Amino acid sequence: MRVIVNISLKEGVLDPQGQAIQNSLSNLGFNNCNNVRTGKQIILDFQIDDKEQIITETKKMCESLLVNTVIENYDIQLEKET
Amino acid sequence: MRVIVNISLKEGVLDPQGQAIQNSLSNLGFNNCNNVRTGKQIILDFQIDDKEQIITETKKMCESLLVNTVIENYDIQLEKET
Amino acid sequence: MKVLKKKLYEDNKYEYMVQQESNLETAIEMGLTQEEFNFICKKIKKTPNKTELGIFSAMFSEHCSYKSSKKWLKTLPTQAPHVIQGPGENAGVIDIGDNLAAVFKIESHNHPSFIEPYQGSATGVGGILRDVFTMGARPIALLNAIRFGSPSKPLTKHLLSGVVKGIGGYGNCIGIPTVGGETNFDKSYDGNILVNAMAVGIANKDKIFYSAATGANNPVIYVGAKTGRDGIHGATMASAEFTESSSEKRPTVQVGDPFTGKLLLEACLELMNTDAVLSIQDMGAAGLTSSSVEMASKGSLGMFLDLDLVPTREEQMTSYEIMLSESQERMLMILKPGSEEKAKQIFDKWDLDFAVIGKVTETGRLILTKNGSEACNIPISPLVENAPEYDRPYEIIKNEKFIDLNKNIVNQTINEILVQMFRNPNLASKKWIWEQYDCSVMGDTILSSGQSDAAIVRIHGSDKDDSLGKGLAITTDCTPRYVKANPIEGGMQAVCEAARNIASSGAKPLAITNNLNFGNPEKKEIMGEIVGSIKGISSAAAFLNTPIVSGNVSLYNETNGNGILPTPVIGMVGIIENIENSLEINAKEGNTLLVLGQSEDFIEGWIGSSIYQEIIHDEFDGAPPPINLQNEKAIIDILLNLNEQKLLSAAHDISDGGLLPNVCEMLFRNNLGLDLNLPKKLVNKSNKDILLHSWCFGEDQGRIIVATNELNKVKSILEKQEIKFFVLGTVNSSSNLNIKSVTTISINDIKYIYENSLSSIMS
Amino acid sequence: MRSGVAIFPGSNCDRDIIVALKKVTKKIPLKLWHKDKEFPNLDLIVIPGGFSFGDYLRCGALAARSPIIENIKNHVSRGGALLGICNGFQILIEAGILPGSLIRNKNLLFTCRETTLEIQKTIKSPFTEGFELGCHLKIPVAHNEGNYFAPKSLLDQLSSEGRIAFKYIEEKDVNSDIDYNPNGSCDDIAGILSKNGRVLGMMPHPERAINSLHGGTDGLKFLTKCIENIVG
Ligand SMILES: Nc1ncnc2c1ncn2[C@@H]1O[C@H](COP(=O)(O)OP(=O)(O)O)[C@@H](O)[C@H]1O
Ligand SMILES: [Mg+2]
Repeated sequence: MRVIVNISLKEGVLDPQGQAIQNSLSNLGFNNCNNVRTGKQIILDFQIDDKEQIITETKKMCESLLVNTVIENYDIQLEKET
Repeated sequence: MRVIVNISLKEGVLDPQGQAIQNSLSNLGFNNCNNVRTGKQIILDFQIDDKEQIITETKKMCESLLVNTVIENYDIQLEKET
Repeated sequence: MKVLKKKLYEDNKYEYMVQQESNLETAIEMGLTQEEFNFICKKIKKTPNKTELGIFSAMFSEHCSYKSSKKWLKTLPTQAPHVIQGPGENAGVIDIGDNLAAVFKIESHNHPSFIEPYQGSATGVGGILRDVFTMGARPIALLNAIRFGSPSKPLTKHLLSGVVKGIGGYGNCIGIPTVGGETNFDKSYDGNILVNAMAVGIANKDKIFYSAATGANNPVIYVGAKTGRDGIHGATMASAEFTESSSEKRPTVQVGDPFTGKLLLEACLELMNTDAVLSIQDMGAAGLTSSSVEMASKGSLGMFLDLDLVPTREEQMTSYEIMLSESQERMLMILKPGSEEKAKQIFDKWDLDFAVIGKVTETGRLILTKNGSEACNIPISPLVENAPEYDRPYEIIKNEKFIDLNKNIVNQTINEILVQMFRNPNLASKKWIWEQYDCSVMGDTILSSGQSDAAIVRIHGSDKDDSLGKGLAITTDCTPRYVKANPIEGGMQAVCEAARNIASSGAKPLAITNNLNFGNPEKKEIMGEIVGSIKGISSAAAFLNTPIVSGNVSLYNETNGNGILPTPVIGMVGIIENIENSLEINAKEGNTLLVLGQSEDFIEGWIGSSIYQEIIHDEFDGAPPPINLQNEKAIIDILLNLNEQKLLSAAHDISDGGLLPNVCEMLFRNNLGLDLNLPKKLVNKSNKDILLHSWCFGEDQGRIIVATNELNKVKSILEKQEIKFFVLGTVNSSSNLNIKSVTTISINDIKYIYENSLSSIMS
Repeated sequence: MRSGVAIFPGSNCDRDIIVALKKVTKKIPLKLWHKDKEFPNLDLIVIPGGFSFGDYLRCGALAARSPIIENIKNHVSRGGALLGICNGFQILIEAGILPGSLIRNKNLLFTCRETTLEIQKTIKSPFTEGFELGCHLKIPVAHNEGNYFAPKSLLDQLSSEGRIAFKYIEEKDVNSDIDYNPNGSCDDIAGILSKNGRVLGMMPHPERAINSLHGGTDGLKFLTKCIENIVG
C-alpha cells in the first residue's frame, strides 16, 4: 500500500524558493500566476495492508522525522496500489 | 484558482534522499515501509479562472521550467479555491 | 493578547484594536516588568498604545538594551591606537595598514537555533554578515563557535546536524568561506545549545559607514526583502528563559534566504561605492524598531515613517507587526537627498525592493503612520538612553580546591587514556563539521580548519609580483569548564588561548570581539560568572594590548532552571605581514619539537578541571590552571620573533588535553613519529604513574609547541631571552610516538580514532 | 585570447575565476551579465560556480532560462569554447548543453575537500589534450549536488565517444574511511565533454588551486593548458 505525505510550509513562513520560481516564471512570460509556494512529497510503500495501522504509523513518522513541525504542515494521503 | 504540480523522480533514477529517509525510519523502528521516494510540490495561485487555460499554461510551465523531464515525472491537480 | 493574536489573522480591524491603550497586563505579556511599565508611562506622559508598548518592550529587552550587562561592559578595555571603531556600532573596526580596515563581530543565535536548528543558525550567519557589510566592508571570512549537549543523545545529533547544515547553507550559498571555529559538548547545553557566528570583513579605512542618522528631512530608505510576519518579538524571545511552553513561540522562527542576502550584499557594496549613503543600519533583532530607533538616537534626531510604504509580503499587516517583524535580509538607510533615483537603479538591477518610507526629523520623536493615521508617537531618548540598566547583585564563586595528585589512583595506561581522549568528540577532529563548510571560496583562504591554530585569510589583492601578500589570522576560543571553576581565570584563559592561537599561526594578535553566553543574570552566582569573566577578559586584553571592539551578550540560557556552563567566547583577529610565514600545526620529518614556556624542572602538571580528570573521574573539579599574563606575553613575543627570522616550521599551542595529545596532533597529518624526551625526574616511571600522567595530560597554560630545523639557533635565542623551554625530540618517519621504556603509541591508530570519532557518532 | 565570465544572481566564484584567468591570460576577462542579450565574440566563456538563483527549484534550473543562455548556445555553435565549473556545470546540464543530471551527493552533505582527478582518454578537446593520459590533478570540490547521474546507455555512449574528461581516483597512501569519490557520481565521473569536445562541465574548482600556499597549483596548470589549446 502506498502513502503520500504532502508537506508544505506553514502560512506566513517565508518561501524564498517559491518567490524565485515565481520571478523566473514571470520572466518567461507567465504572468497569470500571482503566488508560488513549494512543498515536499514523501512517498512511502508499506508492506502491510491495514489502513488504520498505516495511517497511525505514518503520523508517527511525520511527527518524529519526516516533518519539521516548527515550520511545516502535512497531510497524509492513501493511494491504491497501482 | 489553485493548481498543484506534483513532481516525482522517474522510476530508476537514484533517490539518495529517499534512501536516507528509509534508513532513518528503520533505525527509529519503523520497519513496515520498504521503499521511500521523495518528490516535490509546486503550488500555483492563478489570477484567472478559465480551467482549460490554466491547465494549458501549467503544462507549459512544467515543460519549460518546473520539471526536469529527463529525470522527473509530473502531474497537475486543480484545486477548488478555499 | 493571546485572544487578540488569534484575531489578528482573521480580523482586519485589528489595526484599530492595537491602537487601543494597553495596560500592565499586556506589558507583562510582552516581557516588561511593572516598574518598567510605570517608567514608560511616566516618560511618555501617556499610556502607550500596543504598537508603542511593543516598541518599548523590544528596546528594553535584554537583547537590545543589555540592561544586565551594560554596567560591566563599560569596564572592558576598548582603546588602542589601531582601533578605529570600538563597541557601539554594528561591528568593530581596526586599522590593518595600507589604508585598509578589518571589520568584525561575533553574534549569538542560541534560542532560535534550538527551536529550529537549520533556520536558526542560517539566520545567525546572515545577521552577522549584515552587521559587517553594513559598515562598508566586504566579508571575507566566517567562523562559528558552537556548543551542544551530551553527544550520545539523539536530540544532540539532530541539533548538531541541523546547525552545521544551516551555517553551511547560508555561508556556502552567499559565497563567504567558513574558515574555523570551535565545537564543544557538555550536558549543561542539553536544553540550550549555543550558536555563535563571527564574521570578518575588509573595508577602505576612509570608507567606513556608520549608523547615526544625519540631516533633518533626509530620506529614509528601506531596501532588501519584503517584511512578513516572521519572528515577531524575536528579541524578547532571545531574552527569555526556556520553559516547557516555549514551544508555543515556535511560529516566530525566521527563514534565512542567503540568495537574497547575496544580492543585498552586492547591491549595498555597489551603492556604497557612490556617495549616496549617509548612514545605514541593518534590521537585526527587533527589525525596523531597533534600526530606526538606534539610527535616530545616535544622531540625536527623530524619525518619521509611513508604514504603508514598507514593502510587505503578507496582507493586512498591522503597525505592530511591521515594526516588530524580524524578516531577514533588510536594511534601513539614510540617503543624500536627490540620490534616490541612482540608488533605486542599483537595487532594481539586483531585483531587490527599494522604498522611501520616511524622513529624518528634528522632533526627537519616533512618529509612525499607518492607513493615514498616527500609529505611534513617542520620544526616542527614553527608548535608548533611559533604557533600564541594572546593577544586579553578584557573587563570584571560585573553586580553589587543589587537586592532590597523590590521592589520585590511576589504573589506566597512557595509551588507554589517549584513546579515550580522542574518542571524546570534544577532542576528536571536527572534520565532519568543517567539510560541510566551503572554506576556500573567494580564493584567499591560506589556512583553515584543522590546518593551523588560527585561520589565515589573505587580504585580497595584497599579493603582488614581489610578495605573496598579507593576511588576517582569526580564531575563536573559550574553555567553559575553566570559567565555571573560576570566572576570572577562565575569562583570562579564553583571551590568552586566542592570542596563543593567533601567534601559533604566525600572526600578531590585534583585537577582540566577544560573545558572552550565560544563564539567568537574576541569580547572583550567574551574575558573578558574568562579572568575573568580564574582569578576566579585561585584564588579559589590556595586558596583551588586544582591545575589545565589538561583541554580543546572550543571557537566560537556561532550561527549567538549569544554566549552561558560563561561555564567554573570544573571537580574535591578528595580522600577518607576509603570509609566507604562516605556520601550520603539522610537523615535518626532521623537525625538532620544543615546548616554549615549560622547563626541564617542570614535572607535575595541572590536573584540576582538565579533560584527563574528566576521563579518570567522570567529572571536573578543582581550580583551573592559573594564568600568568607575563608568561603568556613572553612566549607570544618570542614565537613571533623566531618566526620572523624564519626559524620555525610549525607551531601548536597546548590546550585541551595537555601536552601529549597536542604533540600527536602535530604528527597526524604526515603520519610521523617521535622519540619523546622526558624530564630526568620522570625517566623510568611506569605507564600508570600519576606524575608521568600529569606531565603528559596536565593543562598548564602559557605553553606552545614549536617545530624547528634550527635547534641551536632557537636555543640560543631562548636562552638569551631567558625563556623556559624543553626539547621534546626530533620528528621521524616511523609513525610511532615512543616514550622510552614506558610505551609506544601508534600514530596511525590514534589518528584513525581522532579522525573518525565524530563522524561515527553522527552517522 | 578573449575570455568572458557569465555572472548570474547568486554566482559566487566569479571573482575567483576572473583572478585565475587574469593570471593565465594576463588580460581581464569580460564580465557578462545574465540579462545580456549581446556580447562580442569570445574564445572562451566560463560559467563559474556558486548558487545561481539560490539553487532554488533545481541547481542551475533558473539560470538556464536566463536571456544570456541563447547567446551562449550561439557561441557554442560557432565553435567557441565553454567551461562550466560546479554550478556552471549544473547550468550547462539544465540548459541541455551537456547531457545527464547532477543530483544530491550520496551522503546528502555539502562536501568541501580536495580530490584527485585522473585525465581520461577523450576525443580531441582543448580541455584534455595538454595532458598525458592518466595524469593526476589535485583540485578541490565544494558542492551539494555533484553526483553525476545518467542511465547506463548514456554512460556507455559518453565513454565510447570519449566524452568523459576526468574521474575521481583513489590516492595510494591514504589511511582513512573517506571515499575518494566525494559525491557518489556514476563511474566516478568528475567532468564531461560535449560531442565536439569544445564544452566541458566539471564539478571541481580549478580556480581554487592556483597558489602554492593554498590548494596547490594543479588548477593553474590545468587552466594554462586549456587556454593554450583553445587559442591553438
Ligand atoms: N564548528 C567548527 N567550524 C569550523 N571549524 C572548526 C569548528 N570546530 C572546530 N573547528 C576547527 O578545528 C580545529 C581544532 O579546534 P580546537 O580544538 O578548538 O583548536 P584549539 O584547541 O587549537 O583552539 C581548528 O582548526 C578549528 O578551526
Ligand atoms: Mg580552542
